[in-house]
Amino acid sequence: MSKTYFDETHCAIGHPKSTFMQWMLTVDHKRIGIMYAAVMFTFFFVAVFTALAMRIELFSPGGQIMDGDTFNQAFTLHGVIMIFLFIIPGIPAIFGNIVMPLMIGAKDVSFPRLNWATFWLYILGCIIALSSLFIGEGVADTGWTFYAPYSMNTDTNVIMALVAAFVLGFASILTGLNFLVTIHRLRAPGMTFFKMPLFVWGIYATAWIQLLATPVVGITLILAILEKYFGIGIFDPAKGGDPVLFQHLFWIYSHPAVYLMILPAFGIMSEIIPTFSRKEIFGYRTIALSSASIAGIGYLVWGHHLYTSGMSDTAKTVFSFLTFFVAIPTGVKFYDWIATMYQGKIVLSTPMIWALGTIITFAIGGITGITITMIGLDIHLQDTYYTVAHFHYAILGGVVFLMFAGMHYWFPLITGKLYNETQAKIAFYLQFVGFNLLWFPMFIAGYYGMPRRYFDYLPEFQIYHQISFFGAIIFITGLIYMFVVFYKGWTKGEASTPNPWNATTLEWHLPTSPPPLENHSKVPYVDFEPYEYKNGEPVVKFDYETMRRID
Amino acid sequence: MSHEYVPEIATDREGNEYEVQGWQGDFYAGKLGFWLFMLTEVMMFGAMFLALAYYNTLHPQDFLDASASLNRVLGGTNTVILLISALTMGLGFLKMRTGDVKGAKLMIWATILLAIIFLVIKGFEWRAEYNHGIFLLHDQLLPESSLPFGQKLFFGLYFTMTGLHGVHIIIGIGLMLWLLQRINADKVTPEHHIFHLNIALYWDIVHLIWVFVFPYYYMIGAGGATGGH
Amino acid sequence: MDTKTINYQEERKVYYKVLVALLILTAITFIQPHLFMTGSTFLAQMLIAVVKAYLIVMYYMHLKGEKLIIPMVWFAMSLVTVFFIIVIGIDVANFQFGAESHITAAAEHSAGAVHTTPASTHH
Amino acid sequence: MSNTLEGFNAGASTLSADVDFAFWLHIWLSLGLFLSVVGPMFYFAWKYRADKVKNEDIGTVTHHTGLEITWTVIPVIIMMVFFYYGNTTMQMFRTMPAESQSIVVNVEGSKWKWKYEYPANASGHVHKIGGVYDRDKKTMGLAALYVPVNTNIILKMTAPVDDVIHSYYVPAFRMKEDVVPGRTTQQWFNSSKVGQFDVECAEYCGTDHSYMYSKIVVMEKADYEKWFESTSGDTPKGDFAKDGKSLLRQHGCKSCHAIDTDKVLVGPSLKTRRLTKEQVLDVIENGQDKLGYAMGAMPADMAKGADAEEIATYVASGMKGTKPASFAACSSCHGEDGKGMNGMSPSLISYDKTLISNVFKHGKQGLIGTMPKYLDISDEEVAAIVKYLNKTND
Ligand code: HEA
Ligand code: HEA
Ligand code: HEC
Ligand code: CUA
Ligand SMILES: [Cu+2]
Repeated sequence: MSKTYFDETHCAIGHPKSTFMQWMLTVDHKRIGIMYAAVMFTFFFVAVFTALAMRIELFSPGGQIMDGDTFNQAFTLHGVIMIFLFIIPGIPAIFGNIVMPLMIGAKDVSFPRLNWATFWLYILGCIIALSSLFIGEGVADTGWTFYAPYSMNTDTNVIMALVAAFVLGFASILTGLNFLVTIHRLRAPGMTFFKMPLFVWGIYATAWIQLLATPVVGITLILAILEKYFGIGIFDPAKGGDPVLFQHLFWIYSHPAVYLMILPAFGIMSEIIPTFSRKEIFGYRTIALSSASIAGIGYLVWGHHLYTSGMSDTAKTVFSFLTFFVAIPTGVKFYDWIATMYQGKIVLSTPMIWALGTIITFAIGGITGITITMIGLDIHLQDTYYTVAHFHYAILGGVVFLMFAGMHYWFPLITGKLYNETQAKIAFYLQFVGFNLLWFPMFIAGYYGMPRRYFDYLPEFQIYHQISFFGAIIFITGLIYMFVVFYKGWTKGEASTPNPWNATTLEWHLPTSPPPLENHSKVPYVDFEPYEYKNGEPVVKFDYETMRRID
Repeated sequence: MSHEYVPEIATDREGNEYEVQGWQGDFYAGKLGFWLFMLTEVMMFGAMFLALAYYNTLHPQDFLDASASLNRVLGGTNTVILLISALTMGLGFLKMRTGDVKGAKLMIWATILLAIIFLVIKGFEWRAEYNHGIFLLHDQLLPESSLPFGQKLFFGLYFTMTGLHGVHIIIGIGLMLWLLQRINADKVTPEHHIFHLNIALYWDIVHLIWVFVFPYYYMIGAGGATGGH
Repeated sequence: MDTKTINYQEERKVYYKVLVALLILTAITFIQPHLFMTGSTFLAQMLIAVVKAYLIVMYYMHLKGEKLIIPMVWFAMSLVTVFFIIVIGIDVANFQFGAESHITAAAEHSAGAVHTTPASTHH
Repeated sequence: MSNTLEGFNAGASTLSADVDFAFWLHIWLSLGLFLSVVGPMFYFAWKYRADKVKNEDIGTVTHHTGLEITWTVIPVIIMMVFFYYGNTTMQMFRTMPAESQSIVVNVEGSKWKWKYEYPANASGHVHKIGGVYDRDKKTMGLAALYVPVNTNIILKMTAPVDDVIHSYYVPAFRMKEDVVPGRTTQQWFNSSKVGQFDVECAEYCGTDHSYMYSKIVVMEKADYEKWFESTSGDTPKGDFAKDGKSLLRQHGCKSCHAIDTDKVLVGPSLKTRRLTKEQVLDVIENGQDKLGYAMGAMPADMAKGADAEEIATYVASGMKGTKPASFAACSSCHGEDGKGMNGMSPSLISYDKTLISNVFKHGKQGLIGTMPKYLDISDEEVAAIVKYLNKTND
């Protein structure tokens, strides 16, 4: 068998002999992607652990295992890690790196060394974030939103968290920049924008958000740091500063950031649905353009987080009106996916059931997002568990679930092995049931007036929190089991062929599995649509030596 | 790392051949990438201007008063200095492209010199303000001083934005020194000048930011507004 | 940018022309408050700045003729503009309960200034 | 007096019924949208499952302009309905009543307490009350916002400039607005019901954020007047009885017993079995295990003292008063208890006699359906209905 990217690599500096240094210095997009995955997944478990600790604490009213301040630090740590370390960089950094260049037939991204440097910048950010745990008064207790003036007043180590978020933001900007240039420059000859796979569209739209929204939060965090050290006054009411301005600046980034999370996830969905329906996707162009319009409109709706902040009523109306228009392109995507299944041949493999499960959970997440963008209702539901349930349905039930779908889908490509289907499905059902049990009761608690970030609560809410706790246990069991299945697959699984799913896009047209160092043996010429099926078989076939079409 | 660009050819079914763009030595990618980076600068300073305009809307008169008290002569001088430095930078790049490496280096040195003068003048300005009791964490800008809110915010942002602009200038000087070193090492040549191009672009965006910072801080109160404080 | 086709003299001329234009504009910046649009110095100053920025971007930064980059720049610019319209034009312009709020309280020295109506800005 | 979520129910303020209406309207319409996605999904996944479809039968449709327009336009219309309701409810919250016809109370939120300052009364005395929630006794004590029933109350809220943001949240009134240092924000309400309602802080503010409770006590106008005109610093004392329903929730009965339906949860539904007050009291205090419910027995000591009494009375009354016969016609649309059926029709809870007889006379054209006229209904019958509605109004 020929050599794969596990056997050899290019390095940023020199030609190190040791395998370890080869990984540390690698500029190969696939290896960098895997390293991101490894790191993110480690942090991820830190955040899961804090989440579990919170759920135990909330099992019944009164203090259980921690005091109020620790709880405040716990949800901040949970939020910061989940958002800044895990889910925002998540799909772009992992799958964007690993499969996006393969999908467009490129040898690597446009700036491989920048990619390498970005990875280490990301690590630096993570280190700063984690070291705030041990330095000074401990990790910040502001919530992941860092609202002024609380973040200016608290004694905890907010500065470290802000610096970390800034550094991570920079890593995110550079990733986006790299991908934008890659997509513009390195598409295989013949591949026009409307011949790109939809995942690439998702990454493209995302990259624009990373590039143009992240600097705003970057400078906001810098201003907050300057405020704290030099008293420039802009968030300090004692000097005439307005705390609401901070919220504007923060959400100008952080709302687009939620689309930054979901758009590449939708991209994964758009890959999986046609592949396992053995049918060309319905409405390719509308899906592609809806990604772009979600990104575009997404810039203009941040104010729906400020409905009760004291913002002017006119602005509330405007933001509410605009926000509804995000739901339209999202809905169009959903209907297009369902229409793709019509008259297809639906293979319920693990990636497909993850995708279909996500259609259910994200629809709930999205629709409850619509609830809270009706201003009158948000006045009641803002900062309650209704909101918390909304975004866990959207993030966990949308982005993370689709990330798992992607992990199952591209697992054979990345590792060259197959996992056990039955076991993987069991893991799915555990997580799906656990997830709904975990978060659905929170909608009810929120509607009855359970505020978020509460360490203690009124006894009426106990029942919801307890159901939720058991849901969390089931969920995390399924989660761990899923990783066990992956681990077993990677170490002991059957070898996979280059195209185990009968998929059509270019990343499945590689000479070996896992792919060799510089991807396709030659760059293909692309004169076909991304999802061409005929009678359930991919239309396009390549001779993997010369990469010429042989169908 | 050895990644010399090996031209690749993609072949379609009919056997027509198409040249493939590799990432190695992709001049246009370098330029595009840097432009995208500059867009992030636009967003950053855009956000700061947003904060500025926010308080300007709340305290229009205070802003005029505060602006009137800034030293327009020094600010204007600095504007002209940056203008000229943009020219020297541009000419340097032009010389590089036409093969006049020595002239290019000279122009870069000139730019560095102008940048330093800019910083020195800025330093004088800040010092004078300090002596007037206007400085971060100092006298008039403390919460307990009676300076109106609008003025406090104006000066707070003034020091922030001119300060960050100054940081950009310092970074620019560093980059130019690095560029000189690369030229000396023959890494940047008339044939391979993407690095030079990007630093020239960087210097232009630094200038561009000043083009807006200057009138917003120094000039808006220049009209008949009643004097400072 | 193709190295072979450049005409040193031609391009240098452009640089100098733009420099002169920028210097003139800077001079105008200084005399404007006494000369024209004295009612809205702010607006006049910003207009001049935009013209200067245009010259710099188009000529010094060679944006002219970049088919791909120009729309990208436009996109970023219009985003910033939209942020301004929403935050300044829609939110702060309708600042609620400003009369009672601490941060908009009129300090003694600037008494007389209208603090809550942005319409009276800049003159 | 323990602190608990007193009466999360429509009708507590004049605005909450509208919010609930908007909410349920939204939920039902959204359920339709949800099913329009998930329904076909399940159907297709079953109908076109791999082992049933021959490769030749796989369809090739990739576009259908008509369909695509449909699923763009219909959601747009629905979104605009949502926008309309969201926005009008917001306008109601945000359109402050004239100060001359309201009581304006200044509210200050600081770490971690609420303080209220009333306008000066006739003798120039200014009531300033409020304070910290007592965590050990689990009580607000008497520190509350006292207001008269059926009166507009405007809250002018602020926080000290060196403090942080809080948020004044009253779940029963469905209202909330941040309290921002340096700014003054306002909200208003008008409660149609005498009772006590919880206030929570809904913007994260540090260590004791989850103990930053307060209470709104709505009193009869006369009681309020008497207290307001007094010059003592005392807060009004009185019996602001808690109602059975919230006690049921508070003591955890609802986790085992259905109350509004006939469902059997862990134990029997309290709605179907009619017991006397004494019997219920006995069960509550001593527990019971004779009916053979598989899921467990009824534990002893679920509630004590006054609370137990109150619960027993409430349960024994079947959770409501007697229903007038004439209400049968109404309940087909407005639900058994007149609270509206999840947005299908409005809740009647806050309607008084004049309003109801007016609607009977003229009927009403609603968004979803029409309320018919009932011309031959007698005044007594109307009175009985109103009485019944107010009974269920808890
Ligand atoms: C991946 C992340 C993600 C995504 C995709 C979304 C998507 C949306 N979100 Fe969410 N949101 C968050 C993450 C996310 N959100 C987070 C983290 C917070 C809280 C932050 C904090 O305070 O800590 C938040 C908070 C939040 C708020 C503020 C709540 C508050 O604090 O008061 C609001 C209010 O409008 C909102 C609205 C929406 C809307 C309208 C969408 C829309 O994009 C949803 C569109 C999707 C659908 C509508 C479903 C699919 C479509 C169909 C099934 C078709 C048919 C349906 C229709 C046409 C309606 N979100
Ligand atoms: C990505 C986002 C994300 C995810 C996945 C989760 C997952 C979970 N969250 Fe999180 N949560 C937030 C983001 C997230 N949360 C944010 C932003 C807040 C607000 C914080 C604030 O108020 O400031 C919050 C707040 C929050 C609260 C409210 C605290 C409060 O307001 O008082 C609670 C309470 O129980 C909670 C619980 C949980 C639980 C039990 C899970 C469980 O589902 C955890 C189990 C974890 C998983 C199922 C993830 C599995 C994923 C992997 C294993 C990744 C694999 C990785 C690679 C391949 C690289 N979360
Ligand atoms: C742990 C679950 C649980 C809780 C909590 C609970 N109950 Fe029960 N309850 C039961 C069960 C089980 C029965 C049936 C007992 C039997 O078999 O006789 C029951 C029976 C009853 C009965 C008698 C019904 C009958 O028809 O004989 C009443 C009345 C009652 N409960 C009221 C209450 C009240 C009031 C509360 C709260 C203060 C409450 N319950 C809390 C489980 C519970
Ligand atoms: Cu005060 Cu939370
Ligand atoms: Cu949002």
